[in-house]
Amino acid sequence: MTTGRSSMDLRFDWIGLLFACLLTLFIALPLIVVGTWAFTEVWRYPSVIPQQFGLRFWGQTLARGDVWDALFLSLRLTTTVTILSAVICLPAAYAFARMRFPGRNILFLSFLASHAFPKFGLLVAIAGIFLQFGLISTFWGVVLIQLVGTLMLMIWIPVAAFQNVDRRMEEAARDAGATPLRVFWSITLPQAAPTISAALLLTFVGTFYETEGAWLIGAPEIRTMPVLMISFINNQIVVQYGAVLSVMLWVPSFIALMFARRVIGTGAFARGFGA
Amino acid sequence: MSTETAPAVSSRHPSITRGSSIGLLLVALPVFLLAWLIIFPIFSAVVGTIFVRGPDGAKEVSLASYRFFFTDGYSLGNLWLTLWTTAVCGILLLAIGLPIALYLRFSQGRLAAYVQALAIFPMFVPSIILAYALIRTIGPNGTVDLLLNSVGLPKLRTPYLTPWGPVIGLVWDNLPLTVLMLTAGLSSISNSAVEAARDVGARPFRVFISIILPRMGNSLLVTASFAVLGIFSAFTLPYVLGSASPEMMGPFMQRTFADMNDPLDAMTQAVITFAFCLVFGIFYIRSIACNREAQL
Amino acid sequence: MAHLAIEGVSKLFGTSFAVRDFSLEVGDGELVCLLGPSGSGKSTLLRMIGGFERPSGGTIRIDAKDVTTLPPERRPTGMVFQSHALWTHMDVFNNIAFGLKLRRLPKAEIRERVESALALVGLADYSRRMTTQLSGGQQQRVALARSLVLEPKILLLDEPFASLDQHLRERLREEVRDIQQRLGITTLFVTHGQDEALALADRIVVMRDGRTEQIAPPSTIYRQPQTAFVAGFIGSMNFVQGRTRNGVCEHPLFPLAIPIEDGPVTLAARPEALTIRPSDRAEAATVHRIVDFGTHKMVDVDLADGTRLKAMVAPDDRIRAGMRVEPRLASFFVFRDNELAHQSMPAAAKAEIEALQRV
Amino acid sequence: MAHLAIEGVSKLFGTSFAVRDFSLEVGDGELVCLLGPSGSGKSTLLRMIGGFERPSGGTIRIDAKDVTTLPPERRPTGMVFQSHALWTHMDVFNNIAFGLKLRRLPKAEIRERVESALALVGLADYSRRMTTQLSGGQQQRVALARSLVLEPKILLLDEPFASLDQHLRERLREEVRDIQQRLGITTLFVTHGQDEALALADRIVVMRDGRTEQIAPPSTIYRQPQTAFVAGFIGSMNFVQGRTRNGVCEHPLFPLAIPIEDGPVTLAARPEALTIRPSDRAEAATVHRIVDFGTHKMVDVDLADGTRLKAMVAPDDRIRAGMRVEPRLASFFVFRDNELAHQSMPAAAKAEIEALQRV
Amino acid sequence: AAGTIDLYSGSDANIVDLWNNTIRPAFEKAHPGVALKVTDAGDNNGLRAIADRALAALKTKTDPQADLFEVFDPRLPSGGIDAGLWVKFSAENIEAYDHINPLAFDTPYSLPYRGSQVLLAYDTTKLDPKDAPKRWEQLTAWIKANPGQFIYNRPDKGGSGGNFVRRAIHEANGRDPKKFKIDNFTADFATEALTPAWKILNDLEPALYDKGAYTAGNTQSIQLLAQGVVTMVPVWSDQVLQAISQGVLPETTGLVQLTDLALCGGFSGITVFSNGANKDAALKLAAFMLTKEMQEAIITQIGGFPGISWDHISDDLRKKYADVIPSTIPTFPGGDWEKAIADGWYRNVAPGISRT
Ligand SMILES: Nc1ncnc2c1ncn2[C@@H]1O[C@H](COP(=O)(O)OP(=O)(O)OP(=O)(O)O)[C@@H](O)[C@H]1O
Ligand SMILES: Nc1ncnc2c1ncn2[C@@H]1O[C@H](COP(=O)(O)OP(=O)(O)OP(=O)(O)O)[C@@H](O)[C@H]1O
Ligand SMILES: [Mg+2]
Ligand SMILES: [Mg+2]
Repeated sequence: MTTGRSSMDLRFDWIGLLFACLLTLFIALPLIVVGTWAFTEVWRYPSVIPQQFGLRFWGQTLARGDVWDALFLSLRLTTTVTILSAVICLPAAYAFARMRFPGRNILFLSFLASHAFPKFGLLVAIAGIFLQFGLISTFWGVVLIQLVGTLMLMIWIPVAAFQNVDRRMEEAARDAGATPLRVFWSITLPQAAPTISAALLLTFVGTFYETEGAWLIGAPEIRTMPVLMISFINNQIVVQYGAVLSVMLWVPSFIALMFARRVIGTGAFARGFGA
Repeated sequence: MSTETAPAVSSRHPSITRGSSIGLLLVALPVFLLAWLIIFPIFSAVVGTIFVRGPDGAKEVSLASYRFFFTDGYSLGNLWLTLWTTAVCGILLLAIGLPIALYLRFSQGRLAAYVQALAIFPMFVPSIILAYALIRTIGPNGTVDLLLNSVGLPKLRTPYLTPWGPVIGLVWDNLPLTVLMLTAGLSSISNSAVEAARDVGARPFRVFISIILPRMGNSLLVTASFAVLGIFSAFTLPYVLGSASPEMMGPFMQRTFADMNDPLDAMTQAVITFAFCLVFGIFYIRSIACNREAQL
Repeated sequence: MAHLAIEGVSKLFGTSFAVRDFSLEVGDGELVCLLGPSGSGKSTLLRMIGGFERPSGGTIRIDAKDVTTLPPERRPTGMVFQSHALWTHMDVFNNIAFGLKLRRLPKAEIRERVESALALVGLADYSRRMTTQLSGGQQQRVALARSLVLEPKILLLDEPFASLDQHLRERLREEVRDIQQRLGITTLFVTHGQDEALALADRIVVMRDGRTEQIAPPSTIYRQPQTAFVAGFIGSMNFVQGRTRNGVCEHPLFPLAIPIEDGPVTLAARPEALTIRPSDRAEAATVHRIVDFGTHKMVDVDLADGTRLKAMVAPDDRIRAGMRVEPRLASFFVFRDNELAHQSMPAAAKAEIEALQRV
Repeated sequence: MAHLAIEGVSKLFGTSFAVRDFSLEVGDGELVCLLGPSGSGKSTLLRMIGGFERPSGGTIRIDAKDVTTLPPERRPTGMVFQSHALWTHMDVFNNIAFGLKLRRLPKAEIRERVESALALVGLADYSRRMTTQLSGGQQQRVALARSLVLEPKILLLDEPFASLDQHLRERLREEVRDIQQRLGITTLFVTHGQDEALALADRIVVMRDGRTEQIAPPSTIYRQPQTAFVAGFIGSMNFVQGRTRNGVCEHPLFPLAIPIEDGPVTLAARPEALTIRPSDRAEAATVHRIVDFGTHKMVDVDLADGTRLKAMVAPDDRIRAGMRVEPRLASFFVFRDNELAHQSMPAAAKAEIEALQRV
Repeated sequence: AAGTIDLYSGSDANIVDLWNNTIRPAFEKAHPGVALKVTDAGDNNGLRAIADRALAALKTKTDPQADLFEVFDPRLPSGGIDAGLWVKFSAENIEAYDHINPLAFDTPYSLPYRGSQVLLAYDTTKLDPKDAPKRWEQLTAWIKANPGQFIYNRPDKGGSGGNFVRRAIHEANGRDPKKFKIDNFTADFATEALTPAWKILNDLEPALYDKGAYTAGNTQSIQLLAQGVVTMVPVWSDQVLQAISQGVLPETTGLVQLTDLALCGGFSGITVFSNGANKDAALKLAAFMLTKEMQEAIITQIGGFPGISWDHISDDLRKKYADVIPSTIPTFPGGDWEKAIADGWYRNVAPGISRT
């Protein structure tokens, strides 16, 4: 640890360099390997670089209509889930953070259950429920199941964020004539924005890569990108399909990440988290 | 919101009850979803493992499946491995995540941005891809071996198919969440608290031990609980990277459920897993609840 | 411009009263200062008037209308918070414009009013700054502008100048006073600084433990404190413990005539009412230190029994540390059990002061 | 107890200088106050001395040892932060004891020293409280005790009394002064309050935009400001713009003899040096307002051209708002281009003041 | 959806391609008005989830949105058969039912329509083809002589390892495949028959890769071979051929079958949901799969072997493939045996690891 920016201007950031190197080794190496596989046709031991590069698998992957369908479906689905989740969870989080009502703590904590019970035990029961409502293999069925999965994250993290918003700011806004709703919209929400964006990001990514619920409820009509990926990868001797698909997804992820970082700012990315 | 800060008068003002009904209204939808799609199935699962259909077809209360689990050395071995993996991963995650979070908290610049981006990026890698990448990287004759081989060094013993395989994978996978949450926790420690400590003569390490760590207690717990929840019933990474036996609860449950076709035992295992997760969850619950009481 | 009536208001937090049976009437355009030690309930009272806390008892009326249970947004009050409470996600302009936008004023008018409010607080060029880029003093001024721009009927200020430097403080204090008088806004002002209270207020309310000790115009508070607490709290005051017997104080240095019943008394005198002259008496006091404030010097005098007194002398006085001196009280108060028991000034002087107090 | 030498220190933030080519020597046991408007670089300077910022240029020496690049924990300095910076996870005792524990003192000694430090700041019974249960003023005193208990060679105080009420402030101010003198700690003290600076300092450094305007003892600063900025910043000062021609000021009300070259000048006079008397002259000024401070009254006078002047009068003066008056300057300064060009006081008086200034 | 058969496959890409590129056009041509939608379920867990869903749908009498599984074990999910989840095949509802290879029958709820065998694949650069083991003792001797060069996968996670384990069971029981029947399972018999096999496998363990590691599936084994980590692994014939053709395995990969008793093969059977919206069409599809045309496509396109007896295959094909695909691939019954083997292996073989 350094005492902050003070010691940065003269000394080189050796610690940063160390971290950068170690993380490059630990995090980036597997990524590079995957990236390389995506452009590889033959790569066998003991060659350090692939014996044969090629775009054959890109051609094969990108030429498949279902890949693109699945990608756009996934994006549509994930966006819907994230927005819905925000719409129903943020007010709830605000209520948990700022209001008193009977059973508040118990209700708040019960969201833990959605992450603590192994999923396979739940999904079948949920499928049974969905069947009665004709939600199987429909867009909204998948939305609903994934929505349930986002509840804990989308409530717990924003609760912390709302609790960190200075009450006086809200009071000042009411003093200026804003109704409670307007205060929430114009003051509380923007103040909590950094943490909430982190929660949104986690929700978005988590939902995007969710497979079990999407498969069980969505099959056969709703095939999301990761479900497709799983079927490409599982028991598939050619790892390149999976590699191609993930590399394809990294590029937008990375841009999104960098963009988010700029918008949200350093550190603020994760403020809150109940921590 | 003036009304919530005035507990002393809560009984006397009708608007308080109005406030609380608004609160209930706001949380109604998510709570309903939760109760309908999570809590209810969990209850029926738990009930299903206790009220079992006896040989004569009648339902009876039986804890036999639990008794079996806790007397079966093989099941216990799997549970033990899961606990071990979870503990090791938790410790490793904190040991790796904490320095990174500290670094990110106290510095800025290009290098910090790079470190942060790297630390967060695994979020965008699904575990199945990760499992393959790790086999190719640290697996036998993987990239690490290739690189060592090309500079004439002996191969390293690979963690693939040993208990360390899942550990590496899970640490990799959970690092972003850990770093994010720890950074969040650190942001509550003011610069001047650190500076004041250095002023009275504490070296950086001592500052960490005496000033930062005690204030991090909560966020460490929270981070650990979150990670533990994720790791305890992880499936893909332990399955692909881990040893055949003992296996972690995730693959074990799946195998019992799907391959052994034994839903009762599988549910029992799930309930036991749930119970262990709840124990960790309770730490989280307690720390959150304390926080919340302090703030209200 | 409004009339504020607070009647028997109390506020319980848990089991302890933050404000207890408080009553006050504030007339149209009046500026009342709340003074009191930390924790005496000043902020709580203000927050109840603003609608942020609900009184446990009593009523608050604005222009004869009972507002006790109205939410803040429906009260004609404007509050400047102790901790500025600026909205950090908006720039200065939008902070000030927020309330105007809520009122759906036309854009041009909003711009104009914000700019004049900014000019008023001396931040004309700052409208595009983010609030986090402002120094503490600038933030406080923005908070003030934010309230003023809405032209509230009642302005509530909770230590608005706490984080400012003395100059700015004095300047703003005068500006607030000018604005307040020009707009005729009824104003309640909480402060820690007695100077501020003395300089600003039409009347001062001295609070202690949630109750009022005295409500009076500044010069009355200064010259006729009704309790020892008020005497000590407003301005500098020297206290000497003694006893009276037969109408005479028994203190060796201050054998004053005090026409009250026998018993323990507390003599109180302002530094400017304490004169000192060199002396060789055995009981004489010693000069501990002299501090030069430019306009005057403050002399710390230690009595034989350890009591330290402050005397104000002219800046060209030749007194020096270590000198033996004899203090004398030109005018003084006598308190017994916190209540004023006697005052040395003749009644004539008192009347004269009252005539003077508001010019 | 140490000698501090700051030589040509600068600090760049981005492209702007927070401190620029600053030099200062502070002798053993001296107490120097840094005064200056917000943003003038006072905190930055203090932080560089404490080791929390690294100077962009220049050197800092403590007892002839170059400490410019040492980390804070290896400097013999103790700092009290603007924002107390108490460790909220420790109780009061442990906050104060932390530094002693680092020095591996025996338990009994730690206890003893912490207790005496607490007694020093008047919090003897608070050692087991958590810091969050303290009021702002108490927190500040704990922060002070935390620094003092280590007996630093150099004590750095960054507006330690900003959040206190006036009484406590005055009391603590004197206590700090006493402790500082008793222990002989070399002290740098940042403050917003000139009163504080005048009351405390052996010397005052007036800063502006990262540079020094004047370094001098308080009475010199007050009575012989070297620049118009210092004159205006320390104490109250009236400024009147005018021109000299042939050694005489052309202002209608102040036709003073000013023996300098022709050109624009700024006349400056303290309120106590401004006397007013009723007048019927056409150019006469109007009394705008009178504020009673108990010890004196402050009269605001508006000149015909709109300039507002302040005059200090005795509390029993009968002047009233609206009266027509004629102001006169008993003593004054003349500035041109921010530099002192002339001073009305005779040189003899000057010498006398210097003799007086430290008693 | 109505008029479209929803078929799910958990098999590998080559099988899915066969269904999409060959079977679907042919079927839709033969049965105008019926469409087929092939959905890749990824793996068995994917199918299992859909089967659970269908069982739930059965209870609530709703549409499971699934008609047919390309390969599935109808014993899953438990209670499914009792509840009537699966269509029971018989000569009544399947035209060429009597053509089915008798060895292939497992349960009447699955319709075997293709088979494949397990071979040993090895790296010819490390093991000369003429030294390749042809008999079980040779194989075990070779494994022991070359420690760390052999690996097989967990028996429940893929047939290549599973059939290697079954070959060991055959070995321990006098190399007599007939000894094990679907209906002669008893716990005692299983203990008696399997225990010596566990001993054989435990014996091998120290000589396996990493002193006894087991991969998580067929593919992982092939990958280890491709990486040059091990020299020999058991593989599915169709999978290894595909791997070679796609360049995953080098041209230098050799294949060998044991001659004393071949490694077991396996038959894959279609299952049809009784509550599917297109049950009748699905049965037509199932029957269609037993036609000569489709069976021959299986032989020619994926290198599998037919579900019907070779007698019903055209002569020239039979002759052409006679060498490649011995007609005497032994099989091992499923049912309770399957569970007993998997569980027994996990409990007896896998934990015997004493690796450092
Ligand atoms: N929300 C609250 N809950 C419980 N007690 C409170 C609350 N707000 C204030 N108090 C208590 O009420 C009393 C009065 O507090 P208040 O803030 O009104 O004092 P104040 O006069 O404004 O003090 P200061 O000058 O320090 O701002 C204090 O004892 C305080 O601890
Ligand atoms: N870390 C920093 N990064 C960039 N600019 C800074 C930083 N710290 C201070 N500054 C700038 O340096 C200048 C001096 O700041 P400093 O805090 O020293 O002022 P100050 O005299 O202590 O003011 P105040 O009386 O308000 O505390 C200001 O303009 C400030 O904006
Ligand atoms: Mg207050
Ligand atoms: Mg500062």
